Amino acid sequence: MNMTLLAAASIGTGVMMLVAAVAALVVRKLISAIIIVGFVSLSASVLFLLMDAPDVAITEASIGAAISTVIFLWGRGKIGGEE
Amino acid sequence: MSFMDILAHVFTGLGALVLFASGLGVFRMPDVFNKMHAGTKATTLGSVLFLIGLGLFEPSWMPKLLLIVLFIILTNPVSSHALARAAYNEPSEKPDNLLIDDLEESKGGAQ
Amino acid sequence: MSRTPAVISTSIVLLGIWFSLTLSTDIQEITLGVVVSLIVAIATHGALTGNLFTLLNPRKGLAAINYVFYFLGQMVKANIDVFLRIFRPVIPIKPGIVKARLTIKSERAKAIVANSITLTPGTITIDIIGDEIFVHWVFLPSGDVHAETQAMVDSFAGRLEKIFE
Amino acid sequence: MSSTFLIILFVLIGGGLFLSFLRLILGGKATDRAVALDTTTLITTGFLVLVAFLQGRSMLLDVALVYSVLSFLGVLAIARYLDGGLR
Repeated sequence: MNMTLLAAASIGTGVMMLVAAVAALVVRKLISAIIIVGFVSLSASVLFLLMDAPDVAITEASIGAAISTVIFLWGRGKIGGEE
Repeated sequence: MSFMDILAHVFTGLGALVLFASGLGVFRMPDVFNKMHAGTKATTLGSVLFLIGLGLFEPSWMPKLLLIVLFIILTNPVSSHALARAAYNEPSEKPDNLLIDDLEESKGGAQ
Repeated sequence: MSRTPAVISTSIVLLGIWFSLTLSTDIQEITLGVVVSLIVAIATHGALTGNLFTLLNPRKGLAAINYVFYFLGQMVKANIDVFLRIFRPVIPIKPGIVKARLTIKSERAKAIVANSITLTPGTITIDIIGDEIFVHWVFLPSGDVHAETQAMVDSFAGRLEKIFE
Repeated sequence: MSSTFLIILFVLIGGGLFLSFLRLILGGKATDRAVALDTTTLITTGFLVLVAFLQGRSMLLDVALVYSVLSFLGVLAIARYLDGGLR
């Protein structure tokens, strides 16, 4: 029972992650793409946790949510201009 | 079924329902500030009820869960406040359905 | 030396967080926790919590408990309000940003009031400029909007004033 | 905890997660997406604790704690950026 639920959760998270990755490619504004990429790495962290790797999940959450988002935003600010 | 067990079921069920309501609110509300109403209030109480309910199922986890709950109560309004300021200050992001806007006058008068 | 009570209360709070994270009664862990929390509390001058020992005064302690229960009640009411609103076919909204005046001076108290208002029925705080607070209503109250907003802000600020003097 | 109750919990939380995810993808303005990201991460924190409960491993609680802290930092960085750049 538990295994079925967890497998369903993994599949759902994977599908959401794929859809979000495609959406990050096609979305028009750069800042929206950065927000969606933040969601992609957060759901990657959930997927790692569902696959029995809590240590990798913690690392992915810290790199993906905090550092890469801040670096993307910083770079976006450096480039300047619209679009 | 003991009293504690019933309480735990009620807490987790209500918490999950409120979390669902917050997702629905964020999906349905028309503009940023109204989305924030659903996204902040409902997620805070939903997480609190859900985590405490799971803590009642497994009492040895309670201290760590209470820490998460405390952290959520303290930080959730802060991120909502920061997002609200961002949404107000950026002209292209600001919703146009406000009936009264005192902040506009106040900022216009100051400059 | 006027910071000593603040530093001690901050280190006690940090030690509580340490205990709930480790959940261990090993003497080495406890010693390390005491040392680390003291270092952090001294380095930040106790800015995390301020002086908590004033709450030992029974009048202020009761005021704090009163505030916490009032806040929890308002939070539950806020969620019932959100719940009843979003399941309607057409969501009833009548948004507006209204100004109110804060009588309270301490910065910490202002932050607490703003965060409390964000979690209570129908309102979120947008901004604080000086001693004016700007509140967003999802459904503007009927009657005098400014008076209603002022009454709502005062219901929190008045309860907090008893704690912060 | 009976299995029907467990399924109800999963469906409710997954439904909330999916709805706020839809708002994140369909968007509107950038701040709409940021609010949706905030909601999504908070619901996910609850979901992670539920997974930890199902597997009965208290170590997974640490992941939920770190997740909530870091998602707060990410949302705060995005909000600061939208409010006139990271300074």
